[in-house]
Amino acid sequence: MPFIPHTEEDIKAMLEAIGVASIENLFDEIPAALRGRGLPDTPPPLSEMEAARLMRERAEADGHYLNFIGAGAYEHHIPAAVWRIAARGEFHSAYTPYQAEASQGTLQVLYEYQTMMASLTEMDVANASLYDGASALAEAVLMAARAHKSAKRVLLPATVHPAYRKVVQTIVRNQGIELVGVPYAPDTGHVAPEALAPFAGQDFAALVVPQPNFFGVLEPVDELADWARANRMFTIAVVNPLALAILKPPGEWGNSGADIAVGDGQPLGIPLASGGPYFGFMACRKELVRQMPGRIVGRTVDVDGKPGYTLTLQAREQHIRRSKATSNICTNQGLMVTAATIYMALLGPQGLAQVARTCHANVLMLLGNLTAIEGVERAFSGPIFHEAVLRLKTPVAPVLRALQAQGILGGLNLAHDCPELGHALLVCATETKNEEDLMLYAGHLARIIGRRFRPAPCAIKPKP
Amino acid sequence: MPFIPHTEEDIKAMLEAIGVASIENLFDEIPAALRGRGLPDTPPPLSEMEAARLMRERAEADGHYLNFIGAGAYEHHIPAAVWRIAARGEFHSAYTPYQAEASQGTLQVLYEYQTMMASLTEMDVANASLYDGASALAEAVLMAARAHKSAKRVLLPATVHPAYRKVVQTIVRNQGIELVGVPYAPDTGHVAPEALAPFAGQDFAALVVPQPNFFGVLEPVDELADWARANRMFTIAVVNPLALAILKPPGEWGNSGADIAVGDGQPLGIPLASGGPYFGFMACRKELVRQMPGRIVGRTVDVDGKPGYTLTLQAREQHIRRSKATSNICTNQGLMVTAATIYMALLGPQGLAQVARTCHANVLMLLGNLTAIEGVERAFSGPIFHEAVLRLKTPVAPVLRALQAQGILGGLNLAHDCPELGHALLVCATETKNEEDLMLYAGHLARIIGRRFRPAPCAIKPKP
Amino acid sequence: MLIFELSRRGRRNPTQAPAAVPEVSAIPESLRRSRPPLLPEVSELDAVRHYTALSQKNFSIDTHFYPLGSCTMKYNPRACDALAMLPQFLARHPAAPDDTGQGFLACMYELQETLKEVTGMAAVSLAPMAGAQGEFSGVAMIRAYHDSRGDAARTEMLVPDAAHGTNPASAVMCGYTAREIPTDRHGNVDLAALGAAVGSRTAGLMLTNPSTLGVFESAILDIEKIVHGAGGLLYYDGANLNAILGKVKPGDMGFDVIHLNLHKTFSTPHGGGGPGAGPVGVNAKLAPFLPLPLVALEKGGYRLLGERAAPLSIGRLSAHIGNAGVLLRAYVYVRLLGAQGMRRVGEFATLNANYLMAGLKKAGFEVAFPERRASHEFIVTLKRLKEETGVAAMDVAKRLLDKGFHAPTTYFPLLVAECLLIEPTETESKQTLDAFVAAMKEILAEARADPELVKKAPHTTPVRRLDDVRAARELDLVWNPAQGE
Amino acid sequence: MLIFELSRRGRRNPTQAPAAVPEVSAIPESLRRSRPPLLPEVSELDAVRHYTALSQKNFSIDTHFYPLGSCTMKYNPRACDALAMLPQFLARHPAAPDDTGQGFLACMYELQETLKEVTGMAAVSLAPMAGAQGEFSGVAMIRAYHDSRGDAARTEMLVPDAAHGTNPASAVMCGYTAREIPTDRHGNVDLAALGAAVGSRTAGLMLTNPSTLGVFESAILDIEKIVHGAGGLLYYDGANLNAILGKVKPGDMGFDVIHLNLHKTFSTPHGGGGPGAGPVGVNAKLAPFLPLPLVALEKGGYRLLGERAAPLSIGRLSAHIGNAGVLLRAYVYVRLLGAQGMRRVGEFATLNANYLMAGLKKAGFEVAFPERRASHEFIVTLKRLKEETGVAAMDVAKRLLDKGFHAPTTYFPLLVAECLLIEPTETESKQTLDAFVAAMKEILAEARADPELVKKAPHTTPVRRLDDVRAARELDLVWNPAQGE
Ligand SMILES: Cc1ncc(COP(=O)(O)O)c(C=O)c1O
Ligand SMILES: Cc1ncc(COP(=O)(O)O)c(C=O)c1O
Repeated sequence: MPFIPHTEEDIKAMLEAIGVASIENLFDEIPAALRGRGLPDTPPPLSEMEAARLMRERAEADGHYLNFIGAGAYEHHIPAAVWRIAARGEFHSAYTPYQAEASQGTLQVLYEYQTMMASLTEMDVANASLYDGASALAEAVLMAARAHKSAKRVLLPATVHPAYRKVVQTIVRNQGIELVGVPYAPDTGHVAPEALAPFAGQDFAALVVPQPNFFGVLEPVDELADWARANRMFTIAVVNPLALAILKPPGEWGNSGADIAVGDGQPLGIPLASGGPYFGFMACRKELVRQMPGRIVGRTVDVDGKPGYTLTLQAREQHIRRSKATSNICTNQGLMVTAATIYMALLGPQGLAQVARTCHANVLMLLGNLTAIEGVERAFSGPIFHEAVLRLKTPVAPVLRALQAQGILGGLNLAHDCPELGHALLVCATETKNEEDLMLYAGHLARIIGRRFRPAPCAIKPKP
Repeated sequence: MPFIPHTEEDIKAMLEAIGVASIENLFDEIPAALRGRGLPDTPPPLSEMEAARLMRERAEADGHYLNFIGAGAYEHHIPAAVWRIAARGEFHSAYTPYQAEASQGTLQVLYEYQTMMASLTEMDVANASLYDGASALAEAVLMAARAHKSAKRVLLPATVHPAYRKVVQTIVRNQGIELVGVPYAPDTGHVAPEALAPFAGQDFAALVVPQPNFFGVLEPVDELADWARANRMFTIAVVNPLALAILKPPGEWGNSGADIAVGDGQPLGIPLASGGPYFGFMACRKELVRQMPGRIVGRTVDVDGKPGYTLTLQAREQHIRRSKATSNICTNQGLMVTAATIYMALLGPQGLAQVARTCHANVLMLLGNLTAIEGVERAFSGPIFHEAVLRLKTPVAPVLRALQAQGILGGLNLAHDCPELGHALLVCATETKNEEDLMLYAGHLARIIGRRFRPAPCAIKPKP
Repeated sequence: MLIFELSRRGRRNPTQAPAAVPEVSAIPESLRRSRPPLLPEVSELDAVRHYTALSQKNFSIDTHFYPLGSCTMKYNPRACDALAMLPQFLARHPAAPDDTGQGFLACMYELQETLKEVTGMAAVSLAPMAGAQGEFSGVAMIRAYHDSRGDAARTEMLVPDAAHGTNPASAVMCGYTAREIPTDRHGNVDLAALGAAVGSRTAGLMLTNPSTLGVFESAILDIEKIVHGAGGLLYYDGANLNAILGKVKPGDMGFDVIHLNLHKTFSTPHGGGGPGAGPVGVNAKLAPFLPLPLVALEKGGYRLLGERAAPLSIGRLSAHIGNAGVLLRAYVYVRLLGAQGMRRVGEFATLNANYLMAGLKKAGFEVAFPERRASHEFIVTLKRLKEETGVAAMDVAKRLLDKGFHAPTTYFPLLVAECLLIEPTETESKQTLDAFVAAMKEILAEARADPELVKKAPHTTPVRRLDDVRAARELDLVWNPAQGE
Repeated sequence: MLIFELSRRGRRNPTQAPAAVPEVSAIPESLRRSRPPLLPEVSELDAVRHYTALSQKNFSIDTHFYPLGSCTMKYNPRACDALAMLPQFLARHPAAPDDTGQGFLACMYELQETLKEVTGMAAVSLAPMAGAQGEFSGVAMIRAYHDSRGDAARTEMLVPDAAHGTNPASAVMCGYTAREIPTDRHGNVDLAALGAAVGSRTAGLMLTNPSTLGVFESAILDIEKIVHGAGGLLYYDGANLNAILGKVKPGDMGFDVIHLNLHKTFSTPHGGGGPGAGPVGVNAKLAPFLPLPLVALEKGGYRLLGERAAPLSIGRLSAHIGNAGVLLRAYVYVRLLGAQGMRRVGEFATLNANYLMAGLKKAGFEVAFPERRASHEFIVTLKRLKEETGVAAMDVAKRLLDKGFHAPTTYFPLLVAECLLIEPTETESKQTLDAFVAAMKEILAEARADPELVKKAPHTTPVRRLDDVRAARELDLVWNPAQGE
């Protein structure tokens, strides 16, 4: 029996010890009408060998592409050591560390992770992770509303990833929180401080500030954070953690920093894998820690005074506080966080900065190559990290299809999410791309749209 | 510096502690003329990301084939758990268990492995593995010669894998041991007991008996072992360990069993991997244990009387006995043996027998399909396990090339190793093949040689 | 030792980073980071050795019997993992066109179909990323349903007092008031109290069945009538589905909405607390509200459906598709089991629980509901032991760690005093269960002979009993270089 | 607990076996097995838990500093492993045509070329499966060379007394008599004795340089002249190449034949004792004798060469190509390092050894050759400690285990009394070396204050000191169901 170790002899002895004649008898408290209707549409069991063959065929059918899509999930090199260690059975097949003494491995990893995230964001504290970046933002919005007390509205700029905005909407809607949009400047592609003026002095719980924003553009975070504080709102930063190796961390935005920082941890060693599992991170000011949802690990000592780690502040959580908990979230993404912690340890501050800088240099080179093609231009003038919006003269969909036929995923078509931008395409280049890849893309694009392609004169000098 | 953790500060402090000015000074006992000529032809370092890309491209270039080659290395399903556990750092990155107390994991695995191999072969004892099957056979020949004392000749039938015969030749030649061939019966494909008659009563140290033999055919092992014993020779069995799940084990051959059993452990959970690493196993009668080369693990007790495991009988080995050692072999194939032990534990006696039976049924079905094609026939009438020789009417090489173009590796061309067989092809089908695979092969073969293919009427009933 | 304490300034793993590139002149100074983050600077060997050593400080299914009630810690087949991590699956971008993921989407679609079959529901969405998010989605659908009918008066969600804390918390996340329903002395929902509580304000009832008390609500069909009769909907918390997998379908019991914990019943690895996956199933009338995306099979191809195809959906729960890799593992698991294998899960999980309960009874332990069958789990109460010896449930739990067993769930559900909620799962052998009973028996003897030994346990773990109060009072959540060890 | 003791008759993992098939009627009864082998019948969970637990009983590089002299236990990069195990590499059959393995063969060819460059030899064969098999091949080539010239009188192989035991054993495997050459008091080959030993019977000299005494034979050029002058050939045992990788080439020292231990210098995992790989390199005059197969680049394609292309070869050493997977790992390693990285290996291995030697000297330990530089390893002798306290080298080694360090090599080379051969390798940090010195210092103090504590060590390992004598006398090599635990 697959994964059931019982021998005939065992079963007999066990039934005898229980004092029943058959396993069926153990279900005798269940109304007979409900029992054993079978699973007629379920296929018969496969051996591992058969399953392997099936899955390998399916995986091969999915093929392999040269990918220039980013849009919230980024292709990075993951050192082989990361998953070799994270996949060790002792990490992989453990549950939430409820028995701290038997879970010091997981707990210490989480404490180290919290420290790393707090430091990347330069916030005071971090939790042990949430489901993903989008739901972490929703939790941050709820948290800001709880902490703010009076306001039930939150400013959510149009430069926040559209899927994040939808998720926030799904999650906060039923609690009567209103999300108010803020437009972006059509030239720079980021929120213009002027656009906030109409909201000044009003009762909002928070301003959400993405960095980089959905268009890959960098927001004027200092101004935005200062404006929010001046208007008695919390600043919620939504950041790419890898970018923080070189970008100003939320804790240092403006005169007094953001209040809550969230984001998706996927760039830190988590494979793309069609969308998950990833993990959401959340960090905040000390003063807000009791409003923070999710698990938190603390350092303490044992009866001998030896340092050790344990889940703490559980009084905020549902299994203790039930309907009065800060959130219903119970699970974290422990395994992903383990991988991310190992990833950050292997890269270190310099390594992470080199990855970030290489991404940046690569996207500039890509943009140089692509905008050297007639009829391809940048949509926005704002500074970017590793992603940017291009505008074409013709619809994007057929162009992407033609690129795909060449084995290239050329970026995300914005026709659906941002129709106001015209024929717009969001492209990304990470450190995984080399010069030939970037040239290959440009070469195919030029051919497809039937224009001449003049490679940029200097490799990493961007077109203004 | 790749894999070197030293910081500038460390280096300075270390040089100071040693009392030298530079690292270069540490090499001052080496004649200056010899030092630092550089490595001009060595390419510059790659990052892991670059290396991964290079290796992935190379792996993809090698592609993926539907494989019907056996000939000493067999494609089997390897449960995912096998290498997930064997690859754990504690097994993977340990050395030979010289410090027994710090190596009980490896040592107990080896003891369990020895037990499993002794039991599969039904021999008294087994060692902790040798390099591979072919070199294990060479060691067995040397061992028989040492134990026999008087004779320096060994009977090595033509049905032994040709590569094995070559390896034995390479290794025993310089010790003045003569290898004498024994022909096979051209009808059955195995050694006919009559063929041995000329050697009766002569001074040979051993008769080597392969089971199954190179042609996939089963040897009359009872007769051969009894003949050897009657003629004061040791019987050296060369066996496929997986086949032993259903075939008579060497320890039970004839009236008193073989004396030494060797073989390649690859079928027990080791990937094909272009030829290695695999492992050789060796088992023997109790009386011969002190002549057995290679490492051996024994069970003993610690000072508290607790059972534990340790390398034993080291007095036979080179690091103690030096020039008088039973062999120069020092290393075993510990990691492969770890995998094989886990493989055998996962399969169990029934699982292993089912794998073996499925191989057998598949090759019979394959042979049924292939010999249903006009111009394709079995070369031998002897019973087989999972491999057999086919005879075609035309040269094999172009046929195999045409199959390869269809993604099929159709078997091993015997033109080189056994020209006497005409257009002969050695084919194998393991449990990894399903009915469609077998039909696909037959369909393509029929088309290629331009003959009609009538599928066998009953799937697993063999053509006689 | 923390990884930060191993760090030395200037230590590098150049192999892991791209070659150095110039500073990022195209980013204005004011947007750049001025000092590096406090990440460790260690060698690859340091990191591997450190995290390998940490892993060894964990109990886990791969190393220990782990009878953590309500958590279904059973063997996670290695095949599920290996096959979900095939390189092409790992490499695929979530926003890549559907036609680049037909293999992946086929698995998702078939998983959706299997879950429908297994639960007896009309439609399933795989989107929720954990049980609690499944609950949220389910309750949000209930609300969307009532709202769609203009039935705005329903503001209360009924939740038995035995329910998992996520149930009332999820109800509140959806804007409901959670109203508790008491449990009767046999561990069932108190039908009279339920009858009294339902009414026009009732949005629904959230039920776990078998309940977290380890018994099956045998009056489930009565409950169904009461709730539906009052116009409420019935929510099934599927965290305990392992007890009845393949035997009984929530849909047949009359549930309108369910969530499943794939990381429990479908054996995806728990990973030290996650990730999980919490698909939701609904009957036909709630289907339009399912969270997005959904996987559809259209004209021979698989496609992700979004807002346009499902305008009434409660919406999205994650930036992409949810925990895809977890779903893939669950898919392989159901394929390895097949119908008969799934049926056996429920049977043998139940057999193991009842056998273990019988063994512990015989060893002198008091079970909470001795007159009832255990489902896949059951409760031992140590109230009397505590009174007699001062040894509490937590002490017994800690002492089990010394004996090489992970502790059962302690002090949950809250309504049974000094309780241990014990769930052996179907993948453990009789030998292991016998060894557990023997260990519990030893502890009972120790508690009587030498209570301090038990009260001071554990003695053999990497740290001994930790000071939780200090952890919460003197918050130390982030390492600070100044503080040292 | 042995896996056999967990076994229960009838326990199965059906997922791991193909569906049952009928008995094998086509195989005569007399050739079939009549009773099943004694393999364990356990569940997948049992097996995973058992072998996971066993793994945790090992010291390894991934968990401990492992300064095992002559074994070069350095960090095995995970990338080498992961990339050698790409599915296509693992799936390829060894007898598949060369054109199905151009990617694989390109790696083999480039590895061959790099090893030539690194060692300064004219040609390399990757065929040998371990160091000892490399030695065998090398000596066999020496013999083939002399034979090819009709020089049959050369029957002696000279081997320094400090040499690894495989050296004389390999010489004997090739039909030579091994003649020992003594070491002088500085750890060098005694030149006078060597001069006296060479002659027309001399087939060659096998030398490890740096030697197993941890010093470089600085008179290597004199040795070369003496041996070559007598018509002998010079064999280089490359097990210690780590000391001089990228700094000094054996070819430049005048060696005619060498072997390398890729599982040492090229950091392939040691796997609890193997597999290894022992490629051999030769100068031009020995090239025709190289073992098979060789990898050639011809007309833009890679090809394996066999007997027809190399009729004078000493032959084959394995059924296929040798330990291909080990070679692939080594290939990735050299690519990650590049020329400069390999040079640093020698430099930092030497720096670490000399630093550790200085630290231990300062801590009060006596080193065997205090006047010499350490190469990548060095020897501590505890002769005086033994005399003073009764604590032997083995006791110190065992006590190190308690302190979380694997022991150095003990009692090798045999000519230094109570010796520890210590090799830190370049991948360990100064902090680790300092911690090791501190532990050794503690042990020294313990040996003086409480010698029994050290003599009874280890105290914290899964078993304490094992009875080796009993192991050899009452041989128990195979578990027997009757014997129980
Ligand atoms: C009964 C019950 N319901 C709900 C949940 C919540 O599931 P999750 O942790 O996946 O959010 C749990 C998990 O422990 C549970 O046991
Ligand atoms: C100096 C020396 N030579 C030769 C060898 C033999 O190498 P292998 O174990 O790979 O056969 C060793 C291995 O320990 C060694 O240290």
